[in-house]
Parts: sequence; C-alpha cells; structure tokens
Amino acid sequence: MKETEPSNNEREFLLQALKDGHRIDGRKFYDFRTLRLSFGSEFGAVEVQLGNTRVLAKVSCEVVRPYTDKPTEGFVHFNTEMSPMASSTFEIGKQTNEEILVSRLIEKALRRSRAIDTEGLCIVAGEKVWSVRVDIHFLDHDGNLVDAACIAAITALMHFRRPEIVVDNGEVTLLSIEEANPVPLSIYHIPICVSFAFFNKGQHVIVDPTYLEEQVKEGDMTMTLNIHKEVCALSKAGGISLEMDQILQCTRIAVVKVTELTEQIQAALDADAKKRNISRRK
Amino acid sequence: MLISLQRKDRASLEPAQGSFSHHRQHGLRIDGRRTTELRKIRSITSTLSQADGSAYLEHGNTKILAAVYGPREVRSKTNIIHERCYINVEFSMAPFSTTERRRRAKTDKRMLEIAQFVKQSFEPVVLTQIYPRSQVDIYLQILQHDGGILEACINATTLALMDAGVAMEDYVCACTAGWIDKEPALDLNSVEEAQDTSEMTVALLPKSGKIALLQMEARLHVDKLEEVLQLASDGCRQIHTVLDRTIRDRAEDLAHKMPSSS
Amino acid sequence: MTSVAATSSTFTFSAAAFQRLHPAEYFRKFVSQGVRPDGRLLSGFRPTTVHKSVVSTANGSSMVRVGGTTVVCGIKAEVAEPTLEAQDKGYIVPNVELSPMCSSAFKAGPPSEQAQVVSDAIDRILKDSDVVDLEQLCIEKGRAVWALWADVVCISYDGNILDAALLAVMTALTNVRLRKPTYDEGVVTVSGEALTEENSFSLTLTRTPLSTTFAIFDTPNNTLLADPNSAEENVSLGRITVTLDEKNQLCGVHKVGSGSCSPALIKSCIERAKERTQELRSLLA
Amino acid sequence: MARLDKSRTSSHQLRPFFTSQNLLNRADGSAQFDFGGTSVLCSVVGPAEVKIRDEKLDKATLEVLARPLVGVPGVKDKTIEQNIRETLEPLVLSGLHPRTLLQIVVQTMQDDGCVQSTAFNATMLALIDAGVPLNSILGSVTCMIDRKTNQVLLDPTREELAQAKSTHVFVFDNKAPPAQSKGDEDDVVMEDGDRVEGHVLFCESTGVFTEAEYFECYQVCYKGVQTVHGFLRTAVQKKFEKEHQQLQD
Amino acid sequence: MAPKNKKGQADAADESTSAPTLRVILPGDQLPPHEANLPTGQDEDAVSMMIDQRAPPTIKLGPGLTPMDDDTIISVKAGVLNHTDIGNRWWVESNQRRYVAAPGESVIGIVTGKTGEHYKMDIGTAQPALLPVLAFENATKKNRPNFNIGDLLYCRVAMANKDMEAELDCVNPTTGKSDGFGELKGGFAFKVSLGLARRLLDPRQAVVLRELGKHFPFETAVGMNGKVWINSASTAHTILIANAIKNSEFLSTAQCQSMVKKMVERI
Repeated sequence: MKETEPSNNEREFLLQALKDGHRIDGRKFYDFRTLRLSFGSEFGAVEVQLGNTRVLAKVSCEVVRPYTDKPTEGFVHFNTEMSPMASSTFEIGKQTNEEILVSRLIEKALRRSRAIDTEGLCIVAGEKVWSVRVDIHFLDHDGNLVDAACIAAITALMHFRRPEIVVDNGEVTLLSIEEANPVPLSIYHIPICVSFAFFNKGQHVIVDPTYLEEQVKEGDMTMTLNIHKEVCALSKAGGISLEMDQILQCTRIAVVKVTELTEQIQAALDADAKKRNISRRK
Repeated sequence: MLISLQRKDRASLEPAQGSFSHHRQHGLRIDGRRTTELRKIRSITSTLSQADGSAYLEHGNTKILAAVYGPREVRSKTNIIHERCYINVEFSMAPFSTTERRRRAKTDKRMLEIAQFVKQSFEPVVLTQIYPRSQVDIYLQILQHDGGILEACINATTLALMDAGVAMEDYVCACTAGWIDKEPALDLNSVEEAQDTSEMTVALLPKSGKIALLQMEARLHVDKLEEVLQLASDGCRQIHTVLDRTIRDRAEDLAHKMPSSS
Repeated sequence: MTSVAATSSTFTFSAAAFQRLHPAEYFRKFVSQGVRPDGRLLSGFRPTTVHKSVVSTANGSSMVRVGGTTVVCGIKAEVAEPTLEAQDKGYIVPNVELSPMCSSAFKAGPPSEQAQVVSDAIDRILKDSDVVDLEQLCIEKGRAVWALWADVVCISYDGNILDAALLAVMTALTNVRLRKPTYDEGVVTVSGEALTEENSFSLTLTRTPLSTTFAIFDTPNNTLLADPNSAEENVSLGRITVTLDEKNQLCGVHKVGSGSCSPALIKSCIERAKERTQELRSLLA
Repeated sequence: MARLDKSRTSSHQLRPFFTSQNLLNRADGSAQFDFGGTSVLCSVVGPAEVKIRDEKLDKATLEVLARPLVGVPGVKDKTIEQNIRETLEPLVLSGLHPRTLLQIVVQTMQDDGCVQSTAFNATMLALIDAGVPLNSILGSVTCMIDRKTNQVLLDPTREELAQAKSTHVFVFDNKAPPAQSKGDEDDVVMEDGDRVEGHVLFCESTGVFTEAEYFECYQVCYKGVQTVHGFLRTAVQKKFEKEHQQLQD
Repeated sequence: MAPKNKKGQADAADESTSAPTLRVILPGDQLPPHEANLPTGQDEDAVSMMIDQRAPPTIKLGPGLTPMDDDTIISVKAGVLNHTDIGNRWWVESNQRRYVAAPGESVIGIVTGKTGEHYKMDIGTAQPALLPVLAFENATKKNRPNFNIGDLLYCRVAMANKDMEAELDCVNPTTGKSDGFGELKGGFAFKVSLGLARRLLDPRQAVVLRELGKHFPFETAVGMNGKVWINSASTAHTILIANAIKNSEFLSTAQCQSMVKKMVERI
C-alpha cells in the first residue's frame, strides 16, 4: 500500500516547533523514547519497545558444516524481512530501500564489527560448527527501526543460551537443559545504534526520530558505537550535506546515548537473570 | 559417490585471498605508497556511444564503467514524480572482477545498498526539479575489483552525469581512508580492506566543503575519527582536481573540434 | 441439461450462459435435483485408475487418474547427510507441482499457495501417521542416509488434487527399489549394476493412508459433493477430507471453509470414506 | 493421570490465557493471545486500498500472512494462512466492503505448542478490535492423544506434543445451531451413550486415531472452546468498560 | 446479557436514571426480542430466542445490528448496546480506527491530488474521497478555491456508498454557506480512534477539552474520521493539547483532570 504523506500543517508545525525548541511528543532533542525490554520464557527472545516502535528478536541455533576455507568459524545470520504488520507499506517478497539499509546496517554493526566470537562457535574443526540465527521481526513502525532492531538483536544474543554439547570421537551429542546448563555466546562488545535526523537546513539535530519526524526530515545519520567509545559503523547517505563539525558533534552525543542505553540493557538482562534464578530454585 | 556438502553460495564483495599480511616496510604500504598517497587515477568520458553520458575510471586497479541515460521519459508509471525527476541506479559486478569467479544474485543486499547510496548521494546534487516527470538512469559496472568500490562508483557517476549534460550543483567526489596499524591511511586497496581494518568512505561536495555521504565499517576509536575524516576529505579534494581535469580536457577537446565560428 | 430448463421457466438465456454468469445458482439447480452437471450423483466418485512403475529413471513411480485430474509421481533417491537430531533416519520430501500446463488457474513462477498446501498435507500424513519407518533409509549412522524426493507433477487439473496426489505418492512408495549401498571411510558406493533381488531392497510401509475429499456446497443442510471437480471446487465454500489406513484407522480429518457443520455430517463423511478407500485399495493391490 | 506439564493437574485443563488488544499503533486493529507459553500477535488493516489484480467486485479481499518465529515463511505457514483465511471467509461480512483489502498478519511470538489455535484466537480478537463486521465469533483449542496412555490432553505443550500419536485442532463459533436443524439428528452418539454436539467451523486432525477417539477429542475441544469464548467476551467487555469510564462518572 | 432478563421492568426503568451498566455485545449475539419490545410491554415470561410473532413492534436498527433470515437480530460488531425509546432505536456503539464514510459526517481530509473537476482527498477510507472544486461557498467556474497537495480541509461527507468513492463538500447545499467548512490553516493535526473522536464531539463526554479550555484558549476541529486539528497561540501549547487528548482515551474523568493539571504544571 502507498505511504500517506503528512499534511502541510503537520510538516510546518513540526519544523516551527523545532525552531521553538520543542518536539511533538514533548521530548528534548537528544532524548531517546522510553525503552522497554521484555524477555520471553525461552532464552534468546526479546521484545523491544522504543516508544511506539516494536521489534521482536529471536535467536536460535543449529549445527552445520563450516566452509572449507574457514573450518573453525561458526555462522551468525540475521533475518530482517519486514512484514506488513509493522506498516502496510511493506510488502512480502518486495524489498524496500528501508529494508536493505536496515539489514545492511545490522550486518555492519554486529557482524563486521566482530561483536560475536564466531571462532567460539566451532565444535569440530572442519566438521561441525554452530550456526546462530537472529530473526528480527518488525511489529510496529513508529520510526527509527534501525536503533530498535540493533538493540533487540544484541540483547537477544546476550540473552541466548545454546545447548551444551558433548563431543566423543567426532560424535556430537546435544544435552538437554536438564542434563547440563546451556551456554551463553561469547560476545566481545555491545554495539548500539544511535540515529539522528536533521531539519531546517541542518540547524536542528534530533536523536531517535519518530515516524512523522522521519517523514519530514531533510537527512539522517546512524552511528553505531560501543561503550569503549569505538565507532563500529557509521552511515550517512544523501539528504542534506553536513559540515565535518556537525558529524563530530553527533559523535559526542552518541557516546553519551550509547552509555545510557548499554546500562539499560545490562540492567534489564540482570533483572531477568535474577528472576530466572528465583524461579529455578522454586 | 562422494559426499561433500559444502556451501559454495557465499556472497562477499571482498575479493578472496590468502592470509598475507600488509606489513609495511620502511613506512611504506604493501603497494609501496605512503600513508597519505592516493592510488593512480585515470579517467575518460564519453567512452560509450549508445549512452547519453558515460565514463571509464581506473582507481588503482579498480576499474569501472558508468553509463547515464536521460533525462528521458519515465519507464514505469509508478515512478513518475510530478515535481522532479526519478533517479534510477543499477549496480553490477562482472563475474570476473574478483580473484574468485562469482556470480551475484540481483537481490544481493550489498549490491543493492551500493546502488542506493549512489542514488541518495546524487539526488540532492542533481537539479532534479528542472526535469519534472522524467527519469535518469545510471548504470554502473565494476570490471576489476581492487577495493574502494563505492568511491569509484560515485566518482564515475559524477563524470558520466556531467558528460550527459545533466544539471548539477557541484561535483560529488568520494575517497576512502582507514586506520592501518597505528596510522591513518588514505585510499585503501582490497588487501588493506580485507583485513579487519576500519574503513571510511566520504563523498564531499568540493564547493561547499560539506559531506554528502559518509560510510564506515569495522571498529575505530572515536578520538581517531576526526583524523581519518580529515584525511578522507583531503583525498576527495585531490580527486576533485583529477575529475575536473578530465571534464575540462574533454570540453576543450570538443571546443577544438568545433568549426571555428568567428 | 434439459432438466434444468424444465425446472425454471423464467430465464431466457441458454444453460451455458447461465452457467457462466451465475455458476453457483446454476449448480444449485442441479443439486436440488440430486445430480451434478457431469452426470454424477452427489455421492458419486469419478472413474479412477492407477498405473505403477511408469517412469524407469525413478526409483519408484506411479500415474493416477481421477476423472480429469492426472498426476505422475516419481520418487528419486539421493545419498545425503542426516540431521544431528535424527542421525539414523533418512527423509522423504514430497513436492507437488501445479504448473500452468495443467490448468489456466495456475501461473508460472514460484509454487502457488495451493501447491504448497497440498505438499504440506502429504508431508504431514507421511510424518505424523508413521507411513515409513525412516530407519530403513539409514546407510551409516550419523554419516549417510537416503533422501527420497517424491515429486508429484500434475499433468491435467480438474479438482481434488490431494486425493490424487496422495494416492500417487503411496503407489510410488510401494514400488520403490533402492540399491544396497556400501559405506567406507566417508565414501558411499552405489553399484551401477542391474537391479536384482540381492543388490536392492524395497520399502516396508507401516500403513498406506488414502484420502477422500468432499466439497461442502452451501445449502441449509450443507450438501456434500464427493470427489469435487474443478468447477465444483470453485462454487463450494468448504471441504472435508478424511484420510484412512487399511485398518480403517483415521490418519486425518480436515474440515475447512464454509459455515459450521454438525458432528453427524463428519460422521457420514467418515463412513463414505471407508467405502471409497476400500475400492481404491483394490486398485493398489 | 499426571501430565508432563507439571503446572496442570487435569488432562482437560487449559493453560492460563492472556490477551491484549489495540497494542499496535500503525495497524487498524491488533491483538495478542497467549495460551501459557505460546503467544501470537495479530494485526489487521482494512478495509483498505486493494491491488487491482486482487480486487473483487462484490466483496472485500481477505489476505492472511503467517510469520514464523524462526526462519522464513515456509509451506507450514502457507497451510496456516489458508486455514485461517478459508475459516474466516464465511464469518466476515465482506460484502459490506466491496473492492477493498482486509489484510491480516499473524506473527508467532513464542511457541510452546498449539500455535494454530492461538493464531485463530488472536486473529478473532484483532478483527474485533479493528471493528470488522462479523456474523459470529470463533474460538479454537487443540488437543492430542498420548501415544503411551491413550489419554486425551487438552491444550498440550510442545513437550507433550512430542509424545502425541495424534493432534486435533478445532474451531467453533458462538452461533446457536440453525433453527431448522433438529439437534438430535446432528449429534453423534458414542458407544458409551455420550452425545457429541456442537457445530464445527474448522478441524484439522493428524496422526493415527480411531473414530471414537476423534469424537472424544471433538467433545473435549467443544467444551474447551466454550471457555475460550467466555474469555474473549470478558476481554472485550473490559476494554469497552475502560473506554466508557468518562460516561460512567 | 442473560442476568438482566430476570429483573422486572421496574428495574430496567431504574437503570436508565442511575449510571447504566455497560451492555457489551459481541458479533453473533442476538438482540433479545423481548427487549426490543420494551415500550409495548411484553410479558416477561416470553423470553425466547424467537421474535414474538403476535405483535411485531417497529424497531429501528442502527450501526452494528443486522436482521437475519430467520427474523432474529444479531450484532455484527463488538461494542456497547444502546437504545433510545424515541423511535425504538437500537445500535451498537463500537470503536475502531479505520474510517468508513457515512453521509452527513464531518471529516478532516488531506488533499492528495487534483483533476479539473475534483480534489482527491485522503480521509482515511479505503479509496480516496472526491471533493468537487465547486462545492465551496461562492465558488464558480471562474472563481474557484485553489488548494495545494498536502493542505488540510474540514469537509462533510455528501454521499457515501460502499461501491463508490465517497463524495465530500465544503458548503451547505441548501444555504450555499460554508457552515465553518473549508481549509484549516496552520495548527497541527493528528489521528485518534474513531471512538475518541466521537466522544470529543459530544459535549457531555469531552472532559479533556473542557479541562484544557480552562488553561488556555485554542481552536479545534474534530473529524469523525479520527483526525483532530488543533491551533493555539504557541507551539508548546498545541503540543500539550495534542498529547493530552491522545492520553485521555482510557482515563476516567478524575484521572483526566489530574493528567491535564500535571501536564500544564510542567510547562
């Protein structure tokens, strides 16, 4: 279905409000919307709510044969197919540009930055490795799918536990949860995406744009950083062109945001672990 | 019957290679360049007779052809934009362009992404509003891949669009830079790219000095960002000189060939 | 045809035009008289034929004709690696193809929803009703097993594809011959000699489920049409499929579409399916 | 007899329900339905613009998309799509909105068995939330027969389903049986004299089972669905009470 | 519905004066015939699922109710069953987000295109609605209003039919006056549910508008299609008003008052 454009009134009001220092939902320019993380009963399932934007990530794994040229490396796959559930502008079997860019950014942020130890997924070199799959389901689109998807993916990977295995003479046996505690993945760092949108010839910069803000924006940029102040990916393509200083200014904002978000993710994971411990003892 | 179940369907834009390191000797890079040195760039325009504009560009060992058709009538009605023209970019890589022969599906996300980046970089620069309800097609073909595909695509597109006489506000000049060992390095080749090097592609509008596109992959500390960004921008300015020369040479050449009017 | 014209004196166009314009109403006239346009009674099945071993390149094959619906099933065996979960089991993968050749209702390109749904239905019957003990297909535990690709190609489509396709798959499975392979150090050898009793084996089927489908035509009492053809499928809102094995144990009951129907109606479907599958089994033997 | 699911004491006991409606902001209607550890989210858009090739002149086009939790949609999901669509078609008064699209997306959020039944219930609530005109509501439950004990277990978990010799998905509506039908003739009387009643909208039974077992499952599920209907009613009631608070004050 | 049936008529009358309990009905539920007969005072014992054949009363069915072939009346929507003695009307008050055009309703639309004769308007329906360029006060072939794509217009549904695009107008056809319809200039617009829009239009229920009005002046237009337009002296106020309205949907009167108070205090 075609996208409905906002009215001129909404467009002009949004720009005027920014000039007056306000955002439509009452946030400050550099505020993220409220982030809610809820975990499923199984390991590796997390639903992220960023304001009205909702994303579900589910991690699963299976044992496969490695590539011959990289016999000790496991796999991590991301699936980011968008269904019309999030927005009826998405169609099954028809990739939108948004989908391509989101999917590539997740790849760069999590895989290319080597956030996950793929060597650690090796079971028997050249024979069997783990293939980890992250299915990212977009449920509701109220802007900034990238940041929400990235948070969902990395949180789900951190929450995930794969079954313990026993290797005996090349024979691999999976152990059930009763037999052995499942094993977390080894994760080197936590990349977090921070998206910016630019308005009024670049004078106004906001983070975490809503859908309406995305429709009105003149340009955007997504920075992926981790808590060690490493830029893991950076993407700005087209839209309004920027001064170098503007980009560096965004980096400084992103560093602060990434610290905040990482703490929230950690706190949510800790709280869930505590809950699980209690329920197990029962 | 032998059982060998291997996955051969790996898709990668990085050319396959062994694990040879890029240790620098006497402060020089693997191909003998200094850290702030560009690879040799050679470009010519109007290489294709059928296209409205075209360019061939060699950036080191990366070779690319760009063809522009249009502005012309919109091919599919759904793409009509009433107040400006629609820009369509198609990017492909010849199967022989990498060390290992590889055919890529049309749906390869990395290739679609590059096309999307080129499209988005040029949309604000081309004076699209003077070609309402029309279409400009940009076809890009990599013939040989030695790193820096996106920069080559953007530079070749700039030349081809200018050759086609499409009205533009400015050049769009792109260049890469990265961080190798303990130093920033300009214009990475594929060997340098393939390692875990962080690499940045910058597209600059030389007149305003503003950045139209910025892409970065693999980790780089925030404190080093400015330095790399600065280096890449400088590279863009150097490339601007080269592209400008190509355009001017061609224009002068044409002027010579014109029957003298006075 | 004349009976229709006689029952309704008000319309002035020909029966053929009536059929085109109001297919459901046209059909309703027939049903009210207890017959169907192709001359069958409501409970009548179309003539059915089964041919075995019709494709010599396949390990097992069959051709089934149910009225105007014709399908060919060929089963090809390949050596494959077992999954980690079932290291001593092979697998059977059914796939139904409905190409534009067999009916104008189908388009070229990726498999249609109907083709996928029928493939899935056969797959479920094979798996959930334990038709084949998959350990028969093991060559070397954890290393090599047989994968059987059961491809059903529809040559002509005139409705009730599930019954025809399942009958074809079951027939083909009964005549599958697999060569006895040898396994040594990661290499599976299958001899190319002519098939004999010694160098090959056939599959033992635990049971052979066969299905019977009824279309539900929308009348106050839900009229059942046994073995619907394509035109009847189009005017019906729902269908009931009953799958039975040789001991008259149920292997599936599927009711979808149309309004609600009573347990008694399902019961009557089961009873009639019993008679029908008995007849079909005589063709299989 | 004890179940594998230790949280339940009886074989005909359903898991705890949970629902939430109107939780997506882009869709016209949405609902989540949980049976214990199984959760399905459903969104409904429409009546909306339809593609010309899918357009029907006398009614709305119903489109159902089923999205699995793991992996890309496959043949199993196509079956669920067809089952839901063909079951809903007689329920939705699509003649009121000709030449429009009613798009339903069903997303599995958690899978602990009985996804299809959960999807049916989530879809029903989402359609109600979207205000789509319907001539009745439906409810669905699944049961199975244990391979070893031959016991009928209602609303089994994934662990229990691994022990099933057959599984049965049933859908019933809330309509009173048609006036002209005489109840007795429609029912099936079992050998032990029990009467099997209730008109079924959809059923999918697979595995190996006897006729008596089938009708026993029929009966167990019919009773189970009455609980689901009651629950759906309470859920909708609560939502409207919340909306009309200001009028009540 | 069943529990209520047991009580006598006196009880029913009682309920109409005190706070009525909500009668939520679901699709497929039958409208009990004896209740439809209330004004004629049928025997309470005649509670049956069949319509009383002796004295069929005249019932007017509003949205959400449909008579069936067997003379029963069923609901096709989930919602609150409403009844008024005047004309013995019954209807279901439901809530949804998708708008289906109905004649006479005021809506807010966005101009999405124009042809020589019509403006194409997005009012949230499946097909775009048509607004004739001459359906404005004082509009003539030579003097017609000119709107741009993206402009907001407050209009009325002149004609709606399930098989055709809805037709709108911005003029009262009998008086030729605009009646307040026309372009909405400036301000901000947003979507709410159709139920909330209806309540905002009902002075008894629009608690949030009343409360906001105590604090600052503002203009508002509410479309039955769930589109609300707001304008005030400052962007900050408009934003507050918009958010307060969105927040009010599921609040009681008291909660709504304190919500508005809190929001006003914050700025």
